[in-house]
Amino acid sequence: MRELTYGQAIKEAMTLEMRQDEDVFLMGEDIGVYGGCFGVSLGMLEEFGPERVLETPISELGFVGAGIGSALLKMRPIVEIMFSDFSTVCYDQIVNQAAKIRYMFGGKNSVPIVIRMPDGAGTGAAAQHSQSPEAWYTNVPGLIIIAPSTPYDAKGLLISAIRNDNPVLFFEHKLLYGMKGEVPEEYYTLPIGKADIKREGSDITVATYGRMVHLCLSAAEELLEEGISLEVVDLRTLSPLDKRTIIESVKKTGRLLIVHEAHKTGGFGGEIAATVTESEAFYYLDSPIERCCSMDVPIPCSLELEKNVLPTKERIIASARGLMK
Amino acid sequence: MRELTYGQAIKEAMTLEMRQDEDVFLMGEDIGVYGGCFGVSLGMLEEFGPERVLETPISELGFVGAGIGSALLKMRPIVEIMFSDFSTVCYDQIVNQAAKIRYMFGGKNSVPIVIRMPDGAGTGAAAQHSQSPEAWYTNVPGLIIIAPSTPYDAKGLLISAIRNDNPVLFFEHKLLYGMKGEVPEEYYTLPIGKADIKREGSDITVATYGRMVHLCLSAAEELLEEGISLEVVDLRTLSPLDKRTIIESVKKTGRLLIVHEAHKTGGFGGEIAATVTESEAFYYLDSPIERCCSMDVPIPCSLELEKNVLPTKERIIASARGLMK
Amino acid sequence: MIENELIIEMYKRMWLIRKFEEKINEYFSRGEIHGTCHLCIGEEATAVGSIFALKKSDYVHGTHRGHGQAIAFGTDVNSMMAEIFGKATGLCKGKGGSMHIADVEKRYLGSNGILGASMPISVGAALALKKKKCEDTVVLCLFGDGSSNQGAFHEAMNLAALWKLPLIFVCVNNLYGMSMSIDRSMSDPDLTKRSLPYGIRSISIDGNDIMGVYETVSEARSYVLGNGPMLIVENTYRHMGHAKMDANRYRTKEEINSWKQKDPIKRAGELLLKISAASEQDLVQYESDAAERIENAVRFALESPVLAIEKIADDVFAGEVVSDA
Amino acid sequence: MIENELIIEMYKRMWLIRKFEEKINEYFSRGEIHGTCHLCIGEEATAVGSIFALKKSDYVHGTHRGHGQAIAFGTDVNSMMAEIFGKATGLCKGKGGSMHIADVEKRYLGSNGILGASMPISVGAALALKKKKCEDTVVLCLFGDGSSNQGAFHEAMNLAALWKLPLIFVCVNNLYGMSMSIDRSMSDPDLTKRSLPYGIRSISIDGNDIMGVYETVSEARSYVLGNGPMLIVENTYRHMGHAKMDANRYRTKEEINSWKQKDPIKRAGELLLKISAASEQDLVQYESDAAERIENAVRFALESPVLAIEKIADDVFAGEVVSDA
Ligand SMILES: Cc1ncc(C[n+]2csc(CCOP(=O)(O)OP(=O)(O)O)c2C)c(N)n1
Ligand SMILES: Cc1ncc(C[n+]2csc(CCOP(=O)(O)OP(=O)(O)O)c2C)c(N)n1
Ligand SMILES: [Mg+2]
Ligand SMILES: [Mg+2]
Repeated sequence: MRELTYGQAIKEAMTLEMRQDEDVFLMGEDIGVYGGCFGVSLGMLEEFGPERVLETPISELGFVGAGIGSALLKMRPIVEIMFSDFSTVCYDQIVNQAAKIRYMFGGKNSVPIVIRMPDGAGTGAAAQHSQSPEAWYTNVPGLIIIAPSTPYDAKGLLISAIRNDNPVLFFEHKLLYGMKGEVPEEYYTLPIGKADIKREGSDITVATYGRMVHLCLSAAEELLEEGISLEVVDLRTLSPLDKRTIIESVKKTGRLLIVHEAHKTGGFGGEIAATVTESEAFYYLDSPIERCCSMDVPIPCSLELEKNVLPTKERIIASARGLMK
Repeated sequence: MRELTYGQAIKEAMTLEMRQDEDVFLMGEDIGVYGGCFGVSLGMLEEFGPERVLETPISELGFVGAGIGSALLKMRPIVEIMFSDFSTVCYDQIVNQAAKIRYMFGGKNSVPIVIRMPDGAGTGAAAQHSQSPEAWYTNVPGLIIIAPSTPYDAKGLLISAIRNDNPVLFFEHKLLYGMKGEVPEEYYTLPIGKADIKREGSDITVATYGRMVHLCLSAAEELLEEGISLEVVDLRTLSPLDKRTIIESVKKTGRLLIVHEAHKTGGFGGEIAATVTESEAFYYLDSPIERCCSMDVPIPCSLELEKNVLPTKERIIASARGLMK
Repeated sequence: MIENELIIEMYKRMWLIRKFEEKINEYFSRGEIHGTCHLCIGEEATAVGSIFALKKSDYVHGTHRGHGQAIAFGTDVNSMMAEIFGKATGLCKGKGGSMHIADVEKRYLGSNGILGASMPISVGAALALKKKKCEDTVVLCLFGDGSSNQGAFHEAMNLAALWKLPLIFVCVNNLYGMSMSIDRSMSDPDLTKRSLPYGIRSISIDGNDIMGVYETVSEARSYVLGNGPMLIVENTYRHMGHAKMDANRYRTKEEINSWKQKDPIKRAGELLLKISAASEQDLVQYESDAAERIENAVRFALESPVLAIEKIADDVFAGEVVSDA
Repeated sequence: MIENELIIEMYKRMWLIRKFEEKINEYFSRGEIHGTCHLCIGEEATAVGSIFALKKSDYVHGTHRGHGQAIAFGTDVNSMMAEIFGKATGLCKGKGGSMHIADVEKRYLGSNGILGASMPISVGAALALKKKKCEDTVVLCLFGDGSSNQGAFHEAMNLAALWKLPLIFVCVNNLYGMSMSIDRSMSDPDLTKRSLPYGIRSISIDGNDIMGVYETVSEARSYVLGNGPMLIVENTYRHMGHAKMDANRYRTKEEINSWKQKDPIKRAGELLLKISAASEQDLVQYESDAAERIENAVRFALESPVLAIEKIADDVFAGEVVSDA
């Protein structure tokens, strides 16, 4: 099958949607001739023109709010926030407006907005440009939160996100943009709220998402040589969480390793652990639940320091080995 | 001993600090003649004058940022955000500035700011004025997070917070302001990062904080009649978390019930569960870990609906009973 | 003649608002309504004059002090009253309450509990109108003097002007944001200046003169359709406290009384008499009709049931979120 | 005479910046520096002219494009270079990198990666000066044209004016925010208008005229001490792309070249010759001295060690957080 990068897959999803639905439009900073900070939308201005590839001033609060307002009038905006770290300046619009408008107003309307946000570290961009901020949002009812790990998933999930009538936060890991994978040419959707077992295994369930999926998969490959078999569950959607798949996997393996790039304390890993320990899977656990995450420090700039703050394949392997002791 | 309300205890802490240290000042909306939305600072303008009880326009981003800037120059601002829900509009200043400035700049400075925020539901103020937003912050390294449950704790912890050289988020539950308790007249501090066992017990560890402490205590009282003994651990500080106290308690009781008013999914309860299941206490657990929290819906306005969304003594009792089965 | 009828209609509507607010105040004062509320008594002409000048196809985004705006828009007072009483028959099923009256489907975009947040959302609504080529439709966004100090104001003004949107910004200047008078919250209290950097025309008018308001907004409506946004400052006063529990310590009795002399309803009544559009008796009749209408609304609200508890969790999301695409 | 020496000093400093930036660019282009960086080549006169006009006791808050500002301030180029190379000898121990050069203790409040965030922080710094009665001290806050579209601008302007703070706002207008030209990002590109609503004086000047900048800021310094804030718009141009990976698709070669003709260093050199303050030979010497200084800085950086990994977690908090009060 044809291969696309993760970035191209995202562009294709947006393009297909914008071709078939006049109400879909893209909004954000430098998404036009510049093609977006990571080049994802390069060429879209030429195809769709400046009204549908709507460039904004540096006003995240303003344009995310504008996206929400347009969604209330049944447009389907895709809003790009250049770095997920900047969602702090429009946090109110996401948390108190987009997430709550439907419920608060009695369910008579909806806010079909997709907010795309590059996240993650590894580029040496330091503390304010390297975060994995999903846990800022997972305690907010009303938001759908997606973090795809492959080009295939990115395209299918983004189309589903655009079709969905609810606000969706769509986290794209910067280091994945250049990653290649098979992507069908046609229009397809993937289910929201369904995890995907990226690799089956019998000894340890690894619950993970985003870029970490790939580190876990290579750790799994390596560990197999030592006779340790990982089952890699790619959550794909964090909210709503596919509890069933995690629980069933843990019932099978008896061990749980949680891997995410966000800082450990207060990260989404806690939710995954709690999901398992409040379910019947609790009784199947053979060992403590382990979390392999970023250290609890702002992401440092220097290559060496940054590398040591983030989860690595080696740390994942060590965690898995620890669980088997 | 003399009794004060929780609100008076907070005022006393601020007053004592402002009397002894010229660098401490209070800033926020309507904190002057109005006395603050919940009347906490009533009378302070008269004692300290408008420069030290500095009223601000409706500009949370502006004045929280101003607090941070003044802290960089070694002032010790106490900033009141009228409702913790509004911290969304200045989220960047808290998360990307206050929390990170020290680390990012190599440790050469500090940001001694205290941000006081009334939180919680129960007043019928609906989705945008009733939240318990601590989990928006617990994944952010660099912040100290405190949520006192009694007048005594509030005074001692607030003084410690003001004395501390780091940014502190200080969550005050609105429904506690009127609650009375013994408070010594003198200046005293309480340790940050130390949980307090508000009631000893042998069957179930209840990890909780803020207003929920009181619900748990009365649940404990009632459950004792059925022969169920709860150990109520008041975390007091969420970041840094006093893991040791929780772990030791669970090792003793073998059961863990987590109670918080924030929504269940993505709430801080996950972190508590994970803390236990990755520690040696895991081996002592006799039953699944239970969470009793608010439902995953924006807080509704109507009395009946609101009541049913929040954790209640009855629900806590039911959860505890469930754990003993 | 047509104008006479218009004034009569507006006069009636103002009474409907006044009676609504007085009734609400009664119940609130007795503690019989759960929640908080912001009354607009004294400001009725800003709501009615502004909104009557719109066409049926136009959209309105109201403020936290929004009962009058919703009633001016034509929102059913029964459902509003039921909403404030927290009933299932309320506009938002009791989930929103006083601060979240909305009827998005009918183009009333709602009140907002977060000051400033409505402005970017209104920009988005107006953007959608432009995108959907609704050529004779505008958005009217109301906000208070205090709220104009939020950063959202600046971003929304710039975007609206840049995109030349059909958007009327109405600043309801009642001289105070809670206890903060406008000359203490703004470095220059001339609100009309605030739109000048964006090339947005502005005008300041007597907000208690119903016909003046009506005419200004009518003209503004035509203006913004061709020329992009405009700002209207409507100067008025709130007779009551900011919300429940307001000792009015920040204003003098004299000031309040002097503004009561300028009561917009009284003025409109005098106008009707002067132009012989109504007799003294008519006026009395209009008032008592309104009172009766409100009595009915209260009856309706009191007799209505609370939402069935099993429906609490409805309305968080639209449609099925966990899709099996 | 004194003026001649001043110009010579400023000329030398501009070369130091230029050489610094060129060297950084070299290493970045070869991928030998981890991270991103924003070069200020072409804008040196804004940094040097503005900051030379300050007194040693003054504070500066720089922009994300801040190397030149830091060097103008007198920050040691060795430690800056080491910081950008991610070394332990860097100003921030390699934790901050290019975007977070700061030396708060020495009154350089740092660069900020979040656009707009520096403005409220600067307000706070100026507020602290006022509180501490530092009567001959000001804060200079720099920001870009694009960043002036953030809500923080509005809030900071209002607060600064309201509190009459000794604060100079300097807008470095290089006509673009990334790929967005100022006439596309602002409804009215006249930046001086933006301060008028707050009663803040503003002036627009040639930012490539070093003496003009110096004099304007000198005057502004006296002005703000007595009168509260002022806004200076310094018009200039960046010769290089926005950051690494910028194809400059949004500007023409002609435009870039025409601005290269107005190079501020060349202009200052011509001025020195004209007033006979330096000979051609002197100028060559100054340039090569700067180049040598930077070579040394690179050597220092390259030879410096990376921070010991066990120190990664230092500097998150000041002092002992878990207190045993
Ligand atoms: C972001 C935010 N900050 C503060 C508040 C609390 N608050 C509610 S109404 C109000 C005063 C608003 O003043 P103004 O905009 O003039 O409207 P008015 O109440 O006078 O109608 C305040 C401070 C809020 N709801 N949201
Ligand atoms: C809140 C926020 N939004 C977006 C960005 C990404 N960004 C970094 S620099 C830049 C352009 C800034 O333009 P301007 O303020 O004019 O400064 P210049 O780069 O021209 O010096 C952008 C969009 C950011 N760092 N922070
Ligand atoms: Mg007002
Ligand atoms: Mg610029």
